[in-house]
Amino acid sequence: MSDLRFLDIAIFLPLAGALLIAFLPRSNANLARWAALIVTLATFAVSIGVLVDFEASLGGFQLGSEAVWIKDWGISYITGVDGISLWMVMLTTFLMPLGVLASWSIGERPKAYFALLLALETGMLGVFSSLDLFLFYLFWEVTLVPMYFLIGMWGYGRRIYAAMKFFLFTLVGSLLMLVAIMFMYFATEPNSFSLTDMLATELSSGTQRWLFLGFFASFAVKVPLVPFHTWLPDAHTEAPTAGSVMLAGVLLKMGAYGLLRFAIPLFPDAARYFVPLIIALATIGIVYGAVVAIVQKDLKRLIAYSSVAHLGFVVLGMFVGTVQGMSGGILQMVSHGLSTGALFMLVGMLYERRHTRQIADFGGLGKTIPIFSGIFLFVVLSSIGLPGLNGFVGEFLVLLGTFLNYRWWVVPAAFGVVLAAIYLLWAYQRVFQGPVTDEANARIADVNSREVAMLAPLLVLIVAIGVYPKPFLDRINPAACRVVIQLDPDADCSRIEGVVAPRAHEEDE
Amino acid sequence: MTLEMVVFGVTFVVALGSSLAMVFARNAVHAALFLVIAQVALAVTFLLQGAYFVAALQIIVYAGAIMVLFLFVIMLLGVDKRDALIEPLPAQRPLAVGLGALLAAEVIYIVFKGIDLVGDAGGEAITALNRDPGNVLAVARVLFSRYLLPFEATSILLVVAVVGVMVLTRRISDVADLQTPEDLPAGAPVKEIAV
Amino acid sequence: MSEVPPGFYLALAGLMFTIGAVGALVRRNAIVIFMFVELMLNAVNLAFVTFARMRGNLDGQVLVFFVLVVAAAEVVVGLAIIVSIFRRRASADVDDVNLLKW
Amino acid sequence: MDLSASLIPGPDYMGLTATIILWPLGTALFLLLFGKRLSTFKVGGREIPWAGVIAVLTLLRSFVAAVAMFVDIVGVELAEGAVGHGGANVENARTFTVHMFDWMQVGGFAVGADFLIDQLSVVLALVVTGVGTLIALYSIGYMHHDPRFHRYFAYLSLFASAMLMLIFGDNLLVTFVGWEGVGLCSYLLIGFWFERPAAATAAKKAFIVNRIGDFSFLLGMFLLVAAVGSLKIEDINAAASGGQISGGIATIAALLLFGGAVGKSAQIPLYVWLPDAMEGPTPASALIHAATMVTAGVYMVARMGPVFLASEGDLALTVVAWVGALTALWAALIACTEYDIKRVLAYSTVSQLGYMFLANGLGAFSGGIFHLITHAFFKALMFMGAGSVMHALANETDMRKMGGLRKVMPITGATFLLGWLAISGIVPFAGFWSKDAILAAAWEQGEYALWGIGLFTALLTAYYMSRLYLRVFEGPLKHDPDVHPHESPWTMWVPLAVLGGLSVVGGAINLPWDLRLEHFLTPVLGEFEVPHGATAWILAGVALCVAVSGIALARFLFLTQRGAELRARLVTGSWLDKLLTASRNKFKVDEVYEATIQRPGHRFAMFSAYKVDAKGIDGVVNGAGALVAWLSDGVRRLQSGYVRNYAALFLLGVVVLLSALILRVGPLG
Repeated sequence: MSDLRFLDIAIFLPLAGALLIAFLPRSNANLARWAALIVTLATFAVSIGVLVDFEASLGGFQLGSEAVWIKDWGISYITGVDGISLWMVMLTTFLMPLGVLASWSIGERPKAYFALLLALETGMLGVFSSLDLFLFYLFWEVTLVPMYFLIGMWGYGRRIYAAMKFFLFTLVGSLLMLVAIMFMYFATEPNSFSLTDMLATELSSGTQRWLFLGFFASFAVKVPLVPFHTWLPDAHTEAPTAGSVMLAGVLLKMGAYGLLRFAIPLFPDAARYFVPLIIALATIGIVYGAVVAIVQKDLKRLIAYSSVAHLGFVVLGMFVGTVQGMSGGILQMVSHGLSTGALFMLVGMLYERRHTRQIADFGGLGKTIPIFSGIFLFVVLSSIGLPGLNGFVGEFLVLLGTFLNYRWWVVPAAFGVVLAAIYLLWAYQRVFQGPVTDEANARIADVNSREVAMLAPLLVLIVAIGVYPKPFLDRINPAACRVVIQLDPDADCSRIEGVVAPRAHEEDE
Repeated sequence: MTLEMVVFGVTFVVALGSSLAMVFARNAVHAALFLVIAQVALAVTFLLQGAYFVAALQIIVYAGAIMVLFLFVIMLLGVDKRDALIEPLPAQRPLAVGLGALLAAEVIYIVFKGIDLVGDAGGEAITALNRDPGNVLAVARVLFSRYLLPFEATSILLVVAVVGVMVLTRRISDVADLQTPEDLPAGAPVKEIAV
Repeated sequence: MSEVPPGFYLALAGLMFTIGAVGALVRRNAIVIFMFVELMLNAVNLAFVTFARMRGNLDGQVLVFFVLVVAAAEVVVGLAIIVSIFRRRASADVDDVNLLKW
Repeated sequence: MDLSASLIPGPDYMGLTATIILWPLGTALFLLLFGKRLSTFKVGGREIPWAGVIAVLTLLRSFVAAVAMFVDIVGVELAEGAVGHGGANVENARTFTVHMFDWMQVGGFAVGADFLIDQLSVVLALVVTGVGTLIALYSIGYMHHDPRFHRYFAYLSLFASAMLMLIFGDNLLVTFVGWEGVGLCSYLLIGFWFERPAAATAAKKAFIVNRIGDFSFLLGMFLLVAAVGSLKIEDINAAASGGQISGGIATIAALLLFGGAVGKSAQIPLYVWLPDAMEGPTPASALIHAATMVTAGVYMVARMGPVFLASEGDLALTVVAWVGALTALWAALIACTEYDIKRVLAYSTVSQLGYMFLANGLGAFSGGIFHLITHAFFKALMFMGAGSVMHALANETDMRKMGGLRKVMPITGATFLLGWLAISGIVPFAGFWSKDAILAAAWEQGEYALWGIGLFTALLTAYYMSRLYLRVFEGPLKHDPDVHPHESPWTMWVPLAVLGGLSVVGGAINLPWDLRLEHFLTPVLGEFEVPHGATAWILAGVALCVAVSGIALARFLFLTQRGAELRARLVTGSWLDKLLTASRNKFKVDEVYEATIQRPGHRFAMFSAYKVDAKGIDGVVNGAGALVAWLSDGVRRLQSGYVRNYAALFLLGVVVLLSALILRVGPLG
């Protein structure tokens, strides 16, 4: 264990980088690009330090620091990671350099762009490592602002509409959460925002339910759960590539992460009470997102709806009360970040070449750009959960975990896997297969080395998680188990509790 | 029925009458003159209440200086013809009159119901001050001691007002002489001067 | 000294203030509107003087002094604005200046 | 790796398994990444691309490794004397588990990347690698001119790897990896010529229909985890035969697993993808859609036999048997009128798979596997023969434009003849033995209805296969005048010859001797009752007679003058004509699916996307915005631009404030 506070360095390094970029000369756009790339790579390197220092065997949070910030108001700077947030942090730092690479061709105000991107990274890392609710809320809102500008200034088409929608949706949700946080603050004796202090606060179950709904409003919008999802297709579609990647890869996970880090532990009774509702919403999301994705005409929109479906799996796994579901859900977050991130990058590359995202404008690309289409197919397969690739492990564990406690819900949820094949393969067919009908499609270039450089790490990880998820699961499991026990004190992580076990029978009644 | 009562009564009628006459005067010059009458009437009420210095100011500054300024501007702009009495804004007049009536009723109500809250020291205290050290000196003492800072602030206000007026009334041609398109380097934007 | 109750003076001030307000609303000539504003300020001055008498100190009279200064500054600036507008539009009608809306 | 059970020092099973499974995978990867840069070399004046050679050698290497494994297991069997006693001694089953690494481990649920080596998996590995090698060799000639040659062989190698993973899977999850993996390769190979919309659509259809089956498979796995707590096949089977799984749950689990098999092995109602899959290259069809992948369902059902047997009142097995029998009949009916030679073979495959499921449903698992093996031989042979014909006739597949080709393509014709006789069930060709075993098992169990269906299907099989063979290879020479049919190169006919030989003698593996297939597989699959004595001979005779009559009927109809006249006299609108038309339209199953599932589904999706989402949810969201905008629109009218209006409002505010003051303070004084 090293003495360096890797985690805190990782959180604030991008912010420092953003300031640095702000002071770079405006005339040289390349400087800003390289600075952003170097800073994000350095952050990734620092986060590797976090990963190395992380002791899988230790319970609870580690590697963080604690300092009083505003004493009179009970606000502290408390950070730390457990097996869940560790991977979220890693995912963020990993995707960020790729996002910078994907933005290499941003021509308009590159300085501001990259500074905002880096500020976004600090916000995201802060969200995943804060253990003080004030700090958490601060970082939570910090992510909102850069994203708003990234969509609103560097987006496409209806970017203003999309940015406003994104902003308002999330803000409405998070204001409700703020109210709940404030309530918690005053309910905690002595008044404190620290998660540990708040966890010690006893609340009546009626109060818990209201507060849970306050948190849930914020997180459900962010995840997003149907029917709070309609900001997502617009935001994803209009955002610049890196924005879409970050949005799908990390920002959505903040919602799911918030649910399991705050909503469940703080209000376990309420969480239990709302489990049927949330499972229903998640399952509806899986099927609904997939069904809607089938008929989308815009590639990015299609992927956005696939995110709705995939995040449905994540939330489903978190609330079924089995460690399989929980771990699977968390792994699915990582997987989804990788495969959907890759998909958005690929669509971004297509857009750079053809300046369109309409599926109908393509066709027969498999012949003109074989390598690109091969990579695309590979990522599509990962997204539809082909065993051996990353998507399968998470989905399988989520569905298994669901089945163990709620056997009927698994039927529509598992059918989502079939639907995923339908919408993605149909889209693949329309874009890459068939004859080349448009002259413009015949002339486009295959992937270049920069694009290969940014896709290769993703592809390697997609296979790695699919084939050997053990390093991930070994770190996730203990943390997941703790959350499961918070949700259901009777749960036993070492047992498979199933339909033949008597306990589950009672629950099914 | 003392003399003071009588004087007040006359002043009351003159002040209100000339104010009302202002409202109905179609000529701006007439309105200005009615305002002068009202101000003089007010000066009388000041005198009645022992505010001699203020009464003098009222006559000199208001009725004298400010009203002359008004008349000067009226003449300068040549708007001393009769104003049209048509009201283009619907509901403006009834609204104004209605609200005015309400306001008057409320003020009268408050005055007569709430006068006791203030407490009446009677005119004796002022009379005593006017006798010793005298009204002007007493006012000056208060003004230059307790109200020194606001007093100095008013000087700033006046300076700013003077500068503002100069900026506002400067003619466009004065500026245009300084900055013509020909003098500027090619491609530089011609600065719009708002007047 | 005085037999006239202060309420009468205040009532006079209130009525004059009201007339000034109504006049400012119904007239369209900017200069006349300014006159009504002056009238309202004068009414307030009367109230100040009356309050000074009621309270038996000179603070009210000093405030009249300040009102006077403000009125002077306001008139000067206001009239300058009117002159500027008149130069542009050849009109002192406030209803002609209505572009700043919606 | 567990070798403790072995009495004699065995070979390195870990290494062998890795060789068998991972080498093809590595080859696939290599060919995908670098295949394009590989050059060609010349043998006998023919260009031979290295990509093909590498793939063939890899598969050959896997085959050799499988042989080594097989030899070792046979050695163990012989040393233990486990054979020759009816194999009833299940404890003597020689099984080895190769543990590669832990795959998923969450809470009490753990699966490893484990591979199970036993009699069944080794036998099937032999078939897959053996037939695979031959087909790869054949493909060198067949795919010679394709610009994506290297990709084809990459997919082929990938397929072999996935299929072997499926076979060797020690737990259902590893099997599932292979299961979906072969589905992927099937997708890639059907859509190999993806420029053709039909090929792309067929590929997608295959994948999605398979996914529906996999959905069922997944649910079955979940149920088994919940019931047994493990996905290890041995544990599940032990629990099932030990009675730890209740009959009801076993039934549901078995049927869910069977649902997966129905998708993969193209049984009613999910068979529709297989005929379309013929859009792929013919050798791929031979390997994937005839010999190996489609039989995965048969293998899986046999492998999970104890679960099916544990079913309450044999419900699961009955369903399997009937689905199999009906599929056999249904597909045979369609095959009788199909003109596309590849599609005839496809429907024939569906039909033969039905037979295998019939065997499984009768509990005659090793009978099903036996038929699987012989079918792999002769069906692969016939597919490649058809490919050879297409190769010769510029990709013509309509049998109406063919005839008498044996004269110009003697080797193809002769080998096809062997396959034809084998599938028709003529003594002593391979198909006779395996089909007879299944029918005999049905009879012995008193399932006379199933036996009858099977027998009738045998008649149809003999008929439509003869129709195919006779129309294509016999009679007068007939083809488009611009093509010049020729015999295929040696890379193509050598595999044909080998498989032809196997089609002749393949039945021998189950001839009554000590190491016969059934006995060899008994430790894994158990045994089943077949008739003995005279009954056996009579049943075999009946089956043979039926086959001969089918052939005779076809010969009469298609090779004789009177037959042709008879066909010409078929009255439009007669019941026979109606039946034939219905059959020719494939009984409109695709159309029914489209009308009942696809189109309503699409409408539902459109409704969700453009009504619920765009109008409903977004309507509420935008409506909230619109409401605010509407209110603002009203309120902004106050901002009239008239100063006097503002002043009036100002005054209003003063009045209101004063009123509030008065009301608040109350009556003053």
